[in-house]
Amino acid sequence: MSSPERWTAARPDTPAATAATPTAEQVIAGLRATSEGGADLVQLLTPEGERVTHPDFDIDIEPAQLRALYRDMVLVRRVDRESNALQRKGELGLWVPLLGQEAAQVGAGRAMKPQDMAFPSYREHGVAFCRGIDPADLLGTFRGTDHGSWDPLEKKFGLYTIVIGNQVLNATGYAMGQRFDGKVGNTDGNGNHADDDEATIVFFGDGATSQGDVHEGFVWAAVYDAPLVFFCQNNQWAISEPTERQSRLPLYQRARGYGFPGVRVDGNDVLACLAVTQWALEECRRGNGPVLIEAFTYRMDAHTTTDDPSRYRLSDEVEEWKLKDPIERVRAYLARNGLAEHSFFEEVQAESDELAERLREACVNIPNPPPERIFANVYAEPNPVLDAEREELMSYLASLEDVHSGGEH
Amino acid sequence: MSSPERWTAARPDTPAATAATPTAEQVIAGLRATSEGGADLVQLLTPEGERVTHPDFDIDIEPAQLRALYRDMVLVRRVDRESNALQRKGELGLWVPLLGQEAAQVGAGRAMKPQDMAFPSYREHGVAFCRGIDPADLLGTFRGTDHGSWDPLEKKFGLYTIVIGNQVLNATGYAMGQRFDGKVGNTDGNGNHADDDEATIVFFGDGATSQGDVHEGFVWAAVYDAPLVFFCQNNQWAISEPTERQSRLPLYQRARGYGFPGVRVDGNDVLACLAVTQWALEECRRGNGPVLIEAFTYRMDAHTTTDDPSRYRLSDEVEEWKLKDPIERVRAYLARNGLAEHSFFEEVQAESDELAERLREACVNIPNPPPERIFANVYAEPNPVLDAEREELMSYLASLEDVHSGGEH
Amino acid sequence: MAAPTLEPTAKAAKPQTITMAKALNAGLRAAMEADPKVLIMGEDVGKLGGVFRITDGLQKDFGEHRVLDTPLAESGIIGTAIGLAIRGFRPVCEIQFDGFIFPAFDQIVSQLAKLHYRSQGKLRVPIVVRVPFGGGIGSVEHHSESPESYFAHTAGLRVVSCSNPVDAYWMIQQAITSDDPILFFEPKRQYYSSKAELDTSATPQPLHTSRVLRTGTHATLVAYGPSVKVCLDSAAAAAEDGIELEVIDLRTLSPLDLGPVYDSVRKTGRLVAVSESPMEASLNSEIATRVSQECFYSLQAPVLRVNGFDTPYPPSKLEEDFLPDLDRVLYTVDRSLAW
Amino acid sequence: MAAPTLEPTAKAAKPQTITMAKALNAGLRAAMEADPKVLIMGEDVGKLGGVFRITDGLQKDFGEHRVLDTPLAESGIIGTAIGLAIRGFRPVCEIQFDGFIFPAFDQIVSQLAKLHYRSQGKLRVPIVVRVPFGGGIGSVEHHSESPESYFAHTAGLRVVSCSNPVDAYWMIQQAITSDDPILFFEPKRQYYSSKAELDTSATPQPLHTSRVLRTGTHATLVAYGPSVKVCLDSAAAAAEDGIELEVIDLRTLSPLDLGPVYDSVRKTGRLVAVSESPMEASLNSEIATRVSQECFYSLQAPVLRVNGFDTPYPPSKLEEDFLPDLDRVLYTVDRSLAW
Ligand SMILES: Cc1ncc(C[n+]2csc(CCOP(=O)(O)OP(=O)(O)O)c2C)c(N)n1
Ligand SMILES: Cc1ncc(C[n+]2csc(CCOP(=O)(O)OP(=O)(O)O)c2C)c(N)n1
Ligand SMILES: [Mg+2]
Ligand SMILES: [Mg+2]
Repeated sequence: MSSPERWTAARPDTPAATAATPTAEQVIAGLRATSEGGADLVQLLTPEGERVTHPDFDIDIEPAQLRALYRDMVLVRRVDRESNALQRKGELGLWVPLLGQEAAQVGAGRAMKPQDMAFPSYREHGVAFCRGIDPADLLGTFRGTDHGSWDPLEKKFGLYTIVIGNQVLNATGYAMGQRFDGKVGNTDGNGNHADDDEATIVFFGDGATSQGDVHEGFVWAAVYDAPLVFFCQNNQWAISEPTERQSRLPLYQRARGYGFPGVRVDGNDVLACLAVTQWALEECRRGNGPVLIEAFTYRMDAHTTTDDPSRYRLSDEVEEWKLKDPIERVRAYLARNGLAEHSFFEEVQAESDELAERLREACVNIPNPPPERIFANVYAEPNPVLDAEREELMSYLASLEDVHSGGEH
Repeated sequence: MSSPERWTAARPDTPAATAATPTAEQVIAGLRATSEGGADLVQLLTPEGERVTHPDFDIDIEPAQLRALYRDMVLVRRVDRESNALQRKGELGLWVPLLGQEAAQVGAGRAMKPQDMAFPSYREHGVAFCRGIDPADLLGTFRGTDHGSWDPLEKKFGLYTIVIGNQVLNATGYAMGQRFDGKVGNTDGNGNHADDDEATIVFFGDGATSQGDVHEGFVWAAVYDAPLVFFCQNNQWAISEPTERQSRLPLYQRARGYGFPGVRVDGNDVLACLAVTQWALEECRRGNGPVLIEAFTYRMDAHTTTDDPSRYRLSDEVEEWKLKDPIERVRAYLARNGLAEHSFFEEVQAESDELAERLREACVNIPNPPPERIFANVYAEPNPVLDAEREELMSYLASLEDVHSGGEH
Repeated sequence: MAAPTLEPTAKAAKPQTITMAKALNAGLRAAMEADPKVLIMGEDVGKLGGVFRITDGLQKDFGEHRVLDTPLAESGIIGTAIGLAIRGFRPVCEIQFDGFIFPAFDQIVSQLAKLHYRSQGKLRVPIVVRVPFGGGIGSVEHHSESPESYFAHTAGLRVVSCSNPVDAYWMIQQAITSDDPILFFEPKRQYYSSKAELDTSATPQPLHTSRVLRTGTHATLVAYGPSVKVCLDSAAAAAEDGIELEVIDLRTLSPLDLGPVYDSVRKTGRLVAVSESPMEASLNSEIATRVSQECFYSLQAPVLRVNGFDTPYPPSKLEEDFLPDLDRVLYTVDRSLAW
Repeated sequence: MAAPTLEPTAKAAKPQTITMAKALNAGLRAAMEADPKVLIMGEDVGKLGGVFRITDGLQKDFGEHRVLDTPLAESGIIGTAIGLAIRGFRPVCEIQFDGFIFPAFDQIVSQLAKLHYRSQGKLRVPIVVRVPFGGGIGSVEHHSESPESYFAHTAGLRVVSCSNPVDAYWMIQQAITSDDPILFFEPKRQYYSSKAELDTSATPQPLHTSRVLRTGTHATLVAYGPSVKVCLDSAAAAAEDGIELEVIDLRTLSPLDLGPVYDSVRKTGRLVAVSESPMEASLNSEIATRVSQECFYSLQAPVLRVNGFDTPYPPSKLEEDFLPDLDRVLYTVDRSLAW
């Protein structure tokens, strides 16, 4: 006996992960699987720019707010494209493009309250933007001048984390701390929800869901009722590996096994991402966390500037997703419904040009760190052994000229 | 919005894991939670020894087979009690009791075909017995003379694994290998299922479910359709921590998030354990793996001989479970239905006395390993550096007398 | 035990005799009373008080939100402790046994050790990871290991080990107040056998300093944790044969405080380094290398090492031959003297 | 590059010039053709051919069941490889970058290194773990580390590192045929810069042996992996100043083959050990310790070490000062000569 009702069976639209060289049907099925979110997908703005309603996650939004979201996405995309270009010019050693994921990141970023904390992976330039981090401050890591330059506590935005999954446990601990600090589930004098309650949101990818640390984060957050939103950007690819290398099921269903909500949202629909993340963060602030959100989106560019996607994915797939562009649908909706003047779009365009210009400027002017920096902040307290190593390097550097002249030899 | 239908909500009978000092209601709820398996519990023989049917997992069983299962459980329990006594007498450094888990282990062990592979944790003495391992061969590890003495490939029973969770990934790889070797989903000439197809079963506890390795095993097994049965013995405790420290949900529901079956079986009902595990292994051999089984049972004794359960659990709980004894219900059923003579029970008793005697004998006669053993089999191939260390120890040991006399000083 | 002769407690008011286990428990309690941000996390550290009872009674007195019985996963323990530290807490994590720290290795090496550096000092992760370590307890596999060298090799971590109740009491408190992550190695087989008089009014010596426990002229023994007692016993035995051995307790494994060792070797000309850990690329290798450099002209014999062998920890019936003991130490001292 | 002068290829028939990347790819291909039980596992090793293209084309030619694109989790990669090895396969696992091996540390230390010992030889786990390691590629954090000492400190593992295409081609095949688990460290920054003539008909030297690459009389340089080229360049530069440096490529890090180093130091009286890894409790500590013992009376100066510093790997703009280079090696040689 083995009936699908009894437990969650693999979706018909997810091809068997062990499929050898795929058949034509499977290729098409695969295309559909990565381009359609399925029945449970939460969407409020269609790719064609039509506003649709949703029974659970609808949202009232002012035209001004929608224009602001549009502006955010345009600026974020410009930052991404400009940084990509800077890498091509040799000004950056590496860049990690977010192209295509603007809606997921701006929707999530704008759903946060100032007191909420975010823990990013390494692709969350859009969330960083929403947290008020100057895009120029993102570049040091990719230029090789620092490992992260902003103050994570001041900006409430953690440093980029490269080891897949690590930040999920760190975010879980931070969220546990919010609860231990009594910042969850409070009410004010009139019995209304206190508006200084806090939540945490952690970002990771579809590939990351396979890591033990992500599972342990799910376990801890559930057991400690942590006010934590697990925000998984399923951009369909982990470098060259499609999502079915990681799971039989749609990733939002992973939450079922832990006993907390899992929601799949159209990650290219900034409205839906905003609505679902606002709801999830509020659930957490009220003490009903954790919550898993799978933002169903697509990595339109290479994994990083060193990657060559043509080796592992079909251009048809990329073409499919171009039709679902997160910015275009908002532009269409704003324009069609007369919610934005032509001048508005021009202003945003001009603003993004300025931003790009500033970014180029800032990038080439990032000072190279001095050699002493190698030893700075390894420890918070004195370490004589390390001090000796620093002195050794310093005296060596001072002596370099002589060595070069080779006089001694 | 937040409706339980949308996702699996915490069961009402599992108290909030973050509950501080529990209320009386919670204590009672807790008692119920750990003594009742809930609606989905698969049971074929009630604690009172009544045979009940089950729509999915019923099984035809000969009286002789049932008597054999009874015998297995009695002998396994005797091995456990005798070994526990040997530790008390100082003949073993440690013992890990299985008392109370006989049905889960004998049911699972007897469901295996000769060609199936098992990967144990450290408490699976009952499974070892079913795999034909001489109970005396289990003792070396606990006496400190070896780290495991049987041949895992010959017995198709891995060595005990102490690092929680590790063996789950190793078992997953082995099961992947069975598939790669073409030992899964075959049919004979007449289109019947080939009877030399293979499966693997891996044993772990409730606490182990929190480990990243167990999650990664779930991910790999699902993605590679591995013929693997995840057999979780939920004995309600991870040393001093109750299961709600590990999960909000009943553990068998964890499988829902991965897209393979999860079944909760009465772990004190040897018939149900046999039926469910036979089904699960067959599913795997046919290529429908993996499957998760949660055997709902209870650790009647201490975690190990060094543990003191009185520090963390109520004796009422233990009393509750005494009423569900896995052996008693079979004895009652056999006797009441005239399926076994009084002489049968006496024979089994006598046999267990002999076994105990043999075990005592064997234990005290296990030879101490020679010092060279420290260096034996660290590597399969020569290692001169290690050879030098061995020589050093040997010449030192040879010189010991002189050193003692201290003449040189 | 050397403790009674230790400076700090010499001027003891009404000193009490306590075990290392009790000293650690008292030190943890004092730290939790001193700072409400101090948390204790780990497996079975609550109701049970830990399998060694080091945290006995703390959950009862400080509550479930200060003493956390965590789910069973070490990466989760360290990973969430890091988040709690970023939030402003000072978690003290217990790893149940030395052999079970490895699931947490990635969080320790990739995050715990690097966050302060990565953030240019903006993030502090003042976490203490308590590890009962070492052998000689007749236990099963993974319960008797000495993994300290892995962490001494890891930049960004501090590593210390106590060898007696008095140090245990003070060092755990000093470690908890440190703003750097610290691996704290406790010689588990001495939890209850090691007793000493503790004067809680004494002034402890700084955490990251080693200490001469016994002075001698013929050769120097350097050790830490469980091997310190072995060295003291060896020195006592050697003295009966007229051999005066100087014994130094390292106490701090990273950063190393080798000044006293250099001074001693310049005097004795001979050094034997003792540790239970495997030998290859270990702390004893580092000590030997540095002493060979610093005391190049003073050494009358090469630095000799007495270590556990480069094998997995053997079945416990063999640990007597595996572990450095008085005989093997004196045998090696003889080799050094005969060089 | 030293390779063209290496013995094995001297008598080359029609040798072809290839990069280290291509040599590894050819070696893997040869091993897979020789034994159907050889599997390749890892992240992106299939269609993509690995981020460094070391497994390029292998999945296409050998199929998805011989070259596995695994889920994204290193513990899973090593843990399942162990099960496959127990089943009779010979998995070759790729860890994408040095800094990502730590999630697998527990499976490597607790299972991979111990199964043969635990089973008294009944279980063999012939697994090769390929690790592109070392810095100098201008990358972001965790992509330039040198974790080899952790594994040299772990009993039950073998550790090797290649420094040129010819060794790469032979050593990967020798490692795959070994019945012990082997950590195989590849100097990633030389994947494409290091070229040499490869004669596949030559007879390779045994895997666990070091090799003298250049003879000299004034001092000895010992290194492995990426630092070998640094040492050869240093020796060439020193020669112009009339300083003859002997250069030894360790090749095997566990077990160490220090015989040639002892012989060399007995001749030169001076040794400088070069490695990118942190210094504390590292392989260089072990080398210095053993040479200080074995060559106690021959050393005219203490063994000096040139290592990466005991800090996390710095932002890449600083790696030039962090990594041992020709200048720092020669500066240290001068210190040794001036001792
Ligand atoms: C532990 C670890 N293993 C491997 C890598 C190399 N790596 C970097 S990104 C990546 C794929 C991540 O995919 P996903 O989680 O989907 O995130 P995405 O890059 O698509 O945003 C891999 C394998 C890493 N950074 N960390
Ligand atoms: C990685 C690891 N951490 C901690 C331990 C110590 N330990 C041994 S058994 C145990 C509890 C295991 O509970 P469970 O998984 O439910 O299995 P059970 O002992 O109840 O059969 C713990 C924490 C261990 N062996 N391995
Ligand atoms: Mg992805
Ligand atoms: Mg249990």
